[in-house]
Amino acid sequence: MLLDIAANSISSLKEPWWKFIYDFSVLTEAIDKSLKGSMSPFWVTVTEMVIIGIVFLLFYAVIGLFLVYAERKVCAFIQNRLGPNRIGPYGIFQTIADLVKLLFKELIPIKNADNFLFNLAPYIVIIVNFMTIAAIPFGAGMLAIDFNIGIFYIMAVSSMSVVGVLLAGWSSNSKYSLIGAMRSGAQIVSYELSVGLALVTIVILAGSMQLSVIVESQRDGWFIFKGHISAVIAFVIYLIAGTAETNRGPFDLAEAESELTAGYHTEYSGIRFAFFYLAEYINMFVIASIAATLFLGGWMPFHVGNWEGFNRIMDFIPPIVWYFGKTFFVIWIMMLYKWTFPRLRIDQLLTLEWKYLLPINLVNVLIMALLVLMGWHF
Amino acid sequence: MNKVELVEFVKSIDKDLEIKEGKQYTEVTVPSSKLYSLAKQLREREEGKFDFLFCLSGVDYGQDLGVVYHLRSTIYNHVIVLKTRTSDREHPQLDSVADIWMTADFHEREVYDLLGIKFTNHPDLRRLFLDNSWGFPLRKDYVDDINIVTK
Amino acid sequence: MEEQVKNPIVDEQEEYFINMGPQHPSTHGVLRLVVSLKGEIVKNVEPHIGYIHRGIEKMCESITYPQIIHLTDRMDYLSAHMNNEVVCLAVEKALEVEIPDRIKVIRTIMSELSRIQSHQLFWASYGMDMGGQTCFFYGLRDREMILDIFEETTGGRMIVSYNCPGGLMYDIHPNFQKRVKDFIKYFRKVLPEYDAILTGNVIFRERSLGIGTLSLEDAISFGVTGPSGRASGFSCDVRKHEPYSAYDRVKFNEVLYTEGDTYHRYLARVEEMRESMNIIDQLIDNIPEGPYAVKMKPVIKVPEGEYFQRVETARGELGMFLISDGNKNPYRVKFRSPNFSNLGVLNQITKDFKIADLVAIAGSLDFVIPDIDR
Amino acid sequence: MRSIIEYIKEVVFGVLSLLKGMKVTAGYFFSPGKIVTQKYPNNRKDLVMFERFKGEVVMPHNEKNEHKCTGCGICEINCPNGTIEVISKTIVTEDGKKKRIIDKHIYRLGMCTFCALCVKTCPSNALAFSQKFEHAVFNRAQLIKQLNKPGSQLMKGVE
Repeated sequence: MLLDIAANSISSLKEPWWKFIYDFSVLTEAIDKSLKGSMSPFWVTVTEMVIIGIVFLLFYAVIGLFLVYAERKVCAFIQNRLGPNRIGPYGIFQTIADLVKLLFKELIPIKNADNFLFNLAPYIVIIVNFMTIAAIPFGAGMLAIDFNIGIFYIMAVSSMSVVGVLLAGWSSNSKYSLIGAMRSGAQIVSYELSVGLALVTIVILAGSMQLSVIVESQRDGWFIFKGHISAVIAFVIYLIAGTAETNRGPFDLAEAESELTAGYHTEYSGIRFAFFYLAEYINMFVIASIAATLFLGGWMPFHVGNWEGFNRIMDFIPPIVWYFGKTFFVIWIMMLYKWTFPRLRIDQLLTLEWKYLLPINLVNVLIMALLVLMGWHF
Repeated sequence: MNKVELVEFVKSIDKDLEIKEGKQYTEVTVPSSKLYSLAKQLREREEGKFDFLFCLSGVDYGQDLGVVYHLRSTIYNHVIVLKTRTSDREHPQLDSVADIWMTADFHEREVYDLLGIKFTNHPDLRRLFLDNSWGFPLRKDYVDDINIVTK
Repeated sequence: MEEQVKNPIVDEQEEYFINMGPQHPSTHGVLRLVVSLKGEIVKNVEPHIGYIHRGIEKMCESITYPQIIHLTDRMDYLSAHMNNEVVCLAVEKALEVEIPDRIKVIRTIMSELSRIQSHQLFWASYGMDMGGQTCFFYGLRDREMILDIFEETTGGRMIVSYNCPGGLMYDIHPNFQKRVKDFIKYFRKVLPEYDAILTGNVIFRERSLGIGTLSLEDAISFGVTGPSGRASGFSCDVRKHEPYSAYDRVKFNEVLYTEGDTYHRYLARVEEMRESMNIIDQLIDNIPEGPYAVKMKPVIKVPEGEYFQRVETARGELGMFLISDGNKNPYRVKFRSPNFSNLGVLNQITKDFKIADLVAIAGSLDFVIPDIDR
Repeated sequence: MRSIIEYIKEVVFGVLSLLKGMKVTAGYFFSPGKIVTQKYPNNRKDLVMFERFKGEVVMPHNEKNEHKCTGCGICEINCPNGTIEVISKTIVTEDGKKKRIIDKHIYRLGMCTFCALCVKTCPSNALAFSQKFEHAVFNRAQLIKQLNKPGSQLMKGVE
């Protein structure tokens, strides 16, 4: 039956099959149509959800493993090292080997731990992660749900991962974990503001909260260029606050391995630890891809005014390549400063947010509003 | 202060003390009862100002147990060595100088740990390196058949 | 160990204890700090040491003087050469042996090289304590060059065992001068990068300025020597006050600050690397000719008496108190190790700072645990 | 007003100091220069240790299976850890004299601290350091080595 559906969908493609590289909706619509031909609407929805779920699950694992590998390589190059180089050519299978190792590791039960919450915490972190990915537009027509409040949804969902972290720290019955979790709580709650305001700056410029609309309105120029000063400041603030929200260095106080050994996941072992570890990287990916979508034009190619030829060549590069290129560029920046800077202290972290980022951000929102009102943006 | 003046200075504090010119430094042998007051004088008298206790070593002299204090003044750069002994090997007791020089806190704990000399008035006299079940290894009569192998 | 803690999590004063160490990433070895905390504020730090107490002082009583060398190597393994030097100088002083200039100059160069490599490792690990992992690799990368120089000349990388009473074990390797000059040239170029990554970094400055301030009086009273003491203004450089080996013929500055906080303890070490390079510069081109060791008797017997010898290691003043009864074994050896005295001050200067500062302060005192435990 | 200028200055200088650090790391990212990682087991063939490297104590034998050790036991006396044990035996030479020669030169690698006192004090230069550094074995007994090869003899001319 699956083969039937596949054959149907290929035959019902309106345009040549390779066009889906440029507009993914060609493929999705074809699949949708062929499914509708053979099932009731309810089952169509169910099937589509299952397909999307499986695709995202695979994507999640692949991107997580890749990012772990990428981080290890990037930091190795920064540090005059080679990085992983034993398993596979250039060590590309290293993370898979690590994953296999973690899968086989013993899950150490903790005495006096709140077992239910202890087991639940990594799944909360993972599920929250998973939910954020759903709203991200990867390419033209390539997104799971196109909310009209997409940014709002992402902000709401991504801040929920702190629940998982807090639960992990609390239920471990370890003082290191508890300190780490409490730090993480304070951190995420305060940095959520900066993330929100930085996004609001762009929402003012775009006039919409729908991610597909935001991307579409960057066709003639990315927002970081359109909104110039204000957008650049918002971009920097978003990167800082976003990094803080993912608990990555230099804001990795919740883990702070030189102080708290491993912070909130000190007591975790085996695959549960891997979940936290993976979640950190996916979080980074989500933050980077939102930064790419909102500031760098998402999957939109780089267009310059009315240089027709140039724009044609840029259009020739598929949107998905643009999207991943931008995202990985942002990720690279995040990695670069993670591996350069020392860690902040908890009070300095909060000082940075409440005394520096927040006031600058508020002023920035005003400036952006002024820019939009006066039409001083491009 | 040169060495002659140093001797004069120590004599001015207590004239019964036995003062000897060692190979490097002036050495003063103090009876354990006078140790604390002499140390305090050396630390506080304006001519002395021995403010830096740079070494505190416990020594087992065979019959006696003793402690050697190396003092230096960071202002005048003169050095003096205080030596004190106690002949009681069972319950050796000396006065603590931990309130005069803070560094003596740890050094006295070390001496207590390795030689078993108890320092009275020490703020926190516990063993430092070893477990309570150990003897006092730096004493010459310490035997440990398992860990010390002699050819 | 036998202390009874009423409630492991919270006692009446709402203080709780955490054990940092013996296995903890920031204690640089097997140091155990029992930290009593109120929230994140450190109220009391109690060091528990002795996890690698090897009884070096006791062992010294049963071995001969040349054999002591291989034990002192293992005390402060980062300034192994200076540790050996203190034994050699003490024995030579006791025997009144005249040491040729060549030996003195080579010893000085080696001491300064080990000082640089020790401070490089400090820089590396301090960066890591602060959370900047890349520092660690840059520091170790550059340190590798000095270790190679050591290995070529002495055959050991950290445990050099290069000194012996009366001189050196072997002559310097023919490549020694060239390699040292290459290193100095390279390191002069790299040191500004160290400053760019850590010294000037605003996060680093915020984290270390004004943290763990140690006053001059306390520094003297606690006997905090070395760069840690000099950051508080305690002029305690043995190289200046009581020059040994070839330090009387070189010009260098004693790095002194008055602030005494974590940042200046760090800065003192970075500046000392520059001073050490200056010292090496002055000596490396004119190593005098001559024998590399004085002929000593096969069995060295130190005349009866008490001797005290001090040297400046990378961490402070190392003293060797030697009581000899005229035998081939010393009667009593006491090593006044710098780290042991420096550790005593930890509780004093970490009070009322945060737990992250505790890591920074303990890192800035630059402990080497085998030197504390001996 | 002044405080606002101070504030802005603070932010700008802070950001600049951060960028300075990032410049260094990014510089190394794009041109790492010398890579310090050694692919250790793979580069075994061309891994050259320094000639003075203290690997383990060996007793060099020439092609006629002769060594220089006279069995005087100075290395044993000088060793601080009791690593070396010289077991000698007395034989009668061809011209009827009694002579003490080495039977076994036992070297316990597990106890050795590589202080080089044995190598340095040996009057006949019979001992040397090898370049071998891979000492790990599965059984502790394998660390006890006999340095003189079986059937070896004292080199002619060495007393």
